[in-house]
Amino acid sequence: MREITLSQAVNEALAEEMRRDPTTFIIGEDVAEAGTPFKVLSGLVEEFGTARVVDTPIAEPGFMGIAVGAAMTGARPIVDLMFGDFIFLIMDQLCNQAAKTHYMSGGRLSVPLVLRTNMGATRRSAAQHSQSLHALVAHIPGLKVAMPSSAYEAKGLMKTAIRENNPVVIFEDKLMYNDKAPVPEEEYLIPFGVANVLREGTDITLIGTSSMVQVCQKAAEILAAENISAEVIDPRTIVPLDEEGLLKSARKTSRVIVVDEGHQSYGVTAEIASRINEKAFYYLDAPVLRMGAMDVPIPFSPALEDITVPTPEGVAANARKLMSGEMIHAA
Amino acid sequence: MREITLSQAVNEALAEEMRRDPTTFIIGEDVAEAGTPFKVLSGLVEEFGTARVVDTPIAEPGFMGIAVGAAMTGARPIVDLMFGDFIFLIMDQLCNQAAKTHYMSGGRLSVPLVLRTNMGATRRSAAQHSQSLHALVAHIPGLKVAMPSSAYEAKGLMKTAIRENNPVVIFEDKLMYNDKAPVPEEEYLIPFGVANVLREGTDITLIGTSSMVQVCQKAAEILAAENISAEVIDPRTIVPLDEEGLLKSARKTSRVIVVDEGHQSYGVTAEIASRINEKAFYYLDAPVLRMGAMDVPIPFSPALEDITVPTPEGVAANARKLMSGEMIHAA
Amino acid sequence: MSPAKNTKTNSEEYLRMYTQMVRIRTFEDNANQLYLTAKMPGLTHMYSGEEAVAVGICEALTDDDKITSTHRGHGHCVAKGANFKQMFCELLGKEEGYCRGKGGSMHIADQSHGNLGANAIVGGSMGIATGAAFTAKLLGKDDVTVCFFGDGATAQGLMYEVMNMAALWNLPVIYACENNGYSEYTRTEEIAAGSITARAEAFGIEAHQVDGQDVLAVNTLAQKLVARARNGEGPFFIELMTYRYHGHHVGDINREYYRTKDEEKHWKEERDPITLFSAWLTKEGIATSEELDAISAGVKDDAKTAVEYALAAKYPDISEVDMHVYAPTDPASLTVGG
Amino acid sequence: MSPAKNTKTNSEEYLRMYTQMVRIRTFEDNANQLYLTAKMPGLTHMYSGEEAVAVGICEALTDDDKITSTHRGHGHCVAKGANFKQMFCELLGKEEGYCRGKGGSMHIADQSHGNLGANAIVGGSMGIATGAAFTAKLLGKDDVTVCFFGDGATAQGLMYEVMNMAALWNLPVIYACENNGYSEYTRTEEIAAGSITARAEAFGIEAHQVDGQDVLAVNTLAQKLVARARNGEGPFFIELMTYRYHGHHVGDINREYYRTKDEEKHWKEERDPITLFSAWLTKEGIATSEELDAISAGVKDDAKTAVEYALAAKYPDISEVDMHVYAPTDPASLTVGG
Ligand SMILES: Cc1ncc(C[n+]2csc(CCOP(=O)(O)OP(=O)(O)O)c2C)c(N)n1
Ligand SMILES: Cc1ncc(C[n+]2csc(CCOP(=O)(O)OP(=O)(O)O)c2C)c(N)n1
Ligand SMILES: [Mg+2]
Ligand SMILES: [Mg+2]
Repeated sequence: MREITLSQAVNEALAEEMRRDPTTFIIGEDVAEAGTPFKVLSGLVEEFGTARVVDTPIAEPGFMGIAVGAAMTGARPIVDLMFGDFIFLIMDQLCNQAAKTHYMSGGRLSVPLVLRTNMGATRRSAAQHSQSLHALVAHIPGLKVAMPSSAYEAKGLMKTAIRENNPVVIFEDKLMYNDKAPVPEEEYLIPFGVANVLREGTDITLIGTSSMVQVCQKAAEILAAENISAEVIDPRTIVPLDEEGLLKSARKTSRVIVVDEGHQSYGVTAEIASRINEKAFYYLDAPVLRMGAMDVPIPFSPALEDITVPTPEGVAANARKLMSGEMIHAA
Repeated sequence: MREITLSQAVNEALAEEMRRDPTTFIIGEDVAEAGTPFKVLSGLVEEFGTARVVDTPIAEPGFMGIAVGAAMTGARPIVDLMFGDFIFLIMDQLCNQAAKTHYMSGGRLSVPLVLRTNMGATRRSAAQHSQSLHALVAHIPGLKVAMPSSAYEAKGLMKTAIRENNPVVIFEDKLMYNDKAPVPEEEYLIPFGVANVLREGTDITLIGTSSMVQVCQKAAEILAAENISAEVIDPRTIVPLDEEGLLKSARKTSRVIVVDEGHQSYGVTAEIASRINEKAFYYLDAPVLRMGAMDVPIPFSPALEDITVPTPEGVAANARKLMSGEMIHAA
Repeated sequence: MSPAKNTKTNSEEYLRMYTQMVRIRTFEDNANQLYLTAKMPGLTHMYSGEEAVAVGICEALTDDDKITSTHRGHGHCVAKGANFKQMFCELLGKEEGYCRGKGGSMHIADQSHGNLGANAIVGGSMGIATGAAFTAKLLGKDDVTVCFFGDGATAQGLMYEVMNMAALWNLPVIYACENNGYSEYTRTEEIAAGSITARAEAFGIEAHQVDGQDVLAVNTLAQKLVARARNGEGPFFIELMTYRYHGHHVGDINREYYRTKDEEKHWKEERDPITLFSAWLTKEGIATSEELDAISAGVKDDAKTAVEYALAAKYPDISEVDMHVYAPTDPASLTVGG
Repeated sequence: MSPAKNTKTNSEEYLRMYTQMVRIRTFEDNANQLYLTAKMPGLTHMYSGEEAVAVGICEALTDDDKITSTHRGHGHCVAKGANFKQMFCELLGKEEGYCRGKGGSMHIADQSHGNLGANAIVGGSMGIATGAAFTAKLLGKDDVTVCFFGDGATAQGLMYEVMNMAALWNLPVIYACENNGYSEYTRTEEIAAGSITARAEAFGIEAHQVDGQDVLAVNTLAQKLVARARNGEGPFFIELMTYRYHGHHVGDINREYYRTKDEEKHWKEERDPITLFSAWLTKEGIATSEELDAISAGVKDDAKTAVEYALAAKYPDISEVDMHVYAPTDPASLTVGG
């Protein structure tokens, strides 16, 4: 199968869906001629014109609000938020307006909208351009949240997101834009709420989101060399969350590590870990371990930044601890 | 001891600290003559004048930003955010600026600032005036988060918050403003990060935040009548979290329910539950149960709103389940 | 008052405007009564005194045209064509309400008439209104959107962000600032520096100030600007000078600390939009005062019936609590080639 | 160019301005070189071409006066008095940097000279600057704050929110809009409707437009406005017309799709602030071109030494990673009577 980058995969998904549905449009900063600083959108304005690939002033709350209104009145906006860190600027429009409109109107209005943004540290971009803020939006009922872990996932999830009748937030890992993966030429969509088992295993389950899926995969390889059989699962969407899929694996292996690049405290790992603890408690041989980013603003200095996020070695080390029963003494 | 309302307790804390420190000031909408819609600040402008009790236009991001700048340059702002739901409007100033400034400047700048706001449903205020959004700020390193559960707590925590050299967010439950509690005339402060055991027990631990502490207390009474001995704990601050205090109780009772009024998914109960699961796993006889608000926007209709939040009866029912071993079959 | 059109041929329109204003006032009187008798859950914000604004503007709109409304939204809702029954049901949290009781006063919406909803975030609907106008332009439809908001909302930065884009893209949106002199308990002078209309003009947006108590003046201006916006000449900005008779919300009773009884009296007695318009209607011979009284009486009856209906109507079933969190998506559309 | 003061008695000031402009240009050339040779982590935004703005304004300020800066912040930092060593250390993420390597180019701050920091959120420091001015008023200090931001940042609603409050409360803040014709890859005309200065004026704020390549014009205006702001006559707004020579950031090399080489050439050759000023200095007899060359050479040496120092300096110890998340609070102050 051909291999394309995550960036190309997103671009293809957008182009296909924009061809399919003339009510879709892209809105954001430097999305047209510049194709965004990450060049993900290159070529789209040439095909769809500036009426549907709309450059905005630097006014995130404003264009997010415009997208909400457009979605309520028959259009399908795809909002491009240049950095995930800017989500703080649009929280009101996203969480007080978009997320609640369908419910508050008793089902009479809806907001079919995609917010494309990114996440991920270790790019030396410092504290305001490196955050992974998906836990915040996952906490707000009315929003769906997708976290593609490869080019293949990015394309399939994006296409589903655009066809969804609800506000969907997609977090792309900005360090993965140039990562290639096999992506079929034929159309495909990836349904929301169905976890993907990337690697089967029997001793321990590694649940990873976004780029942490690769981290888990690498950890599984390290562990395999030590005769520890790790199962690797990608929830794909954290809202809806495929609870059953995760529980099934947890019940099978009886040991679980959850890895995510958001800050650990009050983050995504807590939700997944506590659901597993709650619903697979009597199957577990050890507590579910969580590995998120450190609870510190992301530092600029390379010497510091690299140690703030989970690594394959770190995951493997924790897996060994769980296998050896070391946690018993710790707990 | 005299009894005063939570509202009076906050008012006293502010007055005492504003007398103590001339660099403190209050800023927000209708805080001066009107004393806020909840009348919590009545009388302060008369004592401290409009230079220190500052009415603003309806511009939450703006006055939050001004507070950050004031805090960085030698003042101690106390920001009044009329409804906790508006926190979505100020997330950038709070989370990208206030929370990170000390770290980003390598410790050279600091932001001693208090953000007073509220939370709590069942006031028939509908989806945009009823949210309990403390989980969001708890996820952001650099912020401290206090959740007073009574007039006594509100006064003591507020005084500590104002003296803290960091941005602190205090969530008052707007339904508790008129609730009275014994509050000493003498000065006192409540340290951050020290949980409060309100009731000792041996069978089960009920951890509650804010008004959920009363819910847990009532549940404990119901359970006591059934010879179930419940311990009730209030973490007081969720950042910093008194992990040791909570673990101690969990290890003693071996059964835990965590109750919080934020949405359950990706909320505060997940963090507390998973820390206990992780660190007291081998002491637990049953999975830690979580009870948050339902994962729905808060509905206006009284018929619906009341069932969205945890109740004493609901907590007691879950406690019975945990005691009877019913969870074993569920899990 | 100066009429927009020939008084004779337009008497039907004038009487409709009159009726709509009376309907708003009557709706509010009943809502206030429901609050005072503790029959209504929560709080609500009364529109009484500002009727000429909503009616003057909405009478210039078609059902395809959109509006966005505010926390003080009953007036806009009535003016845009909503019926009393569904409105009172909504205010009381009943299943037959416009939002099945889930929204209440602060979120009442009426999609069938293009009312995209009240909003409990001051300024929160400015993006939505601008976005509705964006849709019209994108899809080549000719509807116009009016964004209602208060003087207080002009302090929200969102307004300047969306005005900038509306101006750059010539969107068919009209920003209608209801300047009632107060935001909550604060006078407008204390919270608005400079000039409100100049702020719009600085973005290249044509701005007008109009007497918001004169329904004909409002309607005449609105007719013109709506036609021009439909024609691609938008956006526009209107500042409508008006007054709210009640407190900020129904519970704001003792308000002398922020405004005098004399001031309130002056507006009610000298500047009431309904009294002014009824005087004009009788003077111009469009209706007799008996005819106008009959209109009022009919509206009162309507309201009474609707209130009784709503009080007796049922609450949504508790199973509705987690319905409508997410809109359904047709599964077929989520498949290849779908 | 027209001087602010008598040329003879002020020659020291002029030469200081000249030196500061050269320091900025030299700093940027070195930073760019570090990037191109892959010695600098991350990205950075060059200030070259805009030197007269930062220097003209900061030379009108004292060390007690505050500034807030932007993502394009090296110029402001140098102009406000920072030294090369700590700056380069910061850009390279070293412990001796102004922020111990934790902030980097986009967060560089220098509290000792009143630089409250660069900001990676466009418009993000507008509240901070206004708040610094608020502190001055609250505590009765007479310092003035200058808020630097780009033309692109004028699209952020926050600006209008804080300008409104600054105007209502007469705060000693000066909003300095560096209009370099572009925000990222987009021309200002495409993202700014109407007039930028009129937007400030609509809030009752006195606004000026000035040639940002003429350091004397900038400085003369800044001197006047700073004095008046100190005197309680603020706030003020200045739009400074300028140009950035490099791409949006150091990696933005192929930029002909959004601006022509001719345009860049025109600004560099005809409108360079350093060239213009050096011509004036020699014409007025304040310095010979040899003297100016000597200044440049000295600055270059400084920069070279600083770069070498920074390259050799050590990174923060990894134990620093969770230091400075929270500022310490003296435990004594958290006790009764404390
Ligand atoms: C973002 C936000 N801030 C504050 C409030 C509280 N609040 C509700 S109405 C109001 C005053 C609004 O004034 P104005 O816009 O003039 O409308 P009016 O009430 O006069 O019609 C305020 C401050 C709110 N609902 N939303
Ligand atoms: C809130 C926010 N939106 C977008 C960006 C990405 N961004 C960085 S600089 C920039 C352009 C800023 O333009 P301008 O304010 O004119 O400053 P200049 O770069 O021209 O100095 C943009 C869009 C950002 N950093 N912050
Ligand atoms: Mg008003
Ligand atoms: Mg610019």
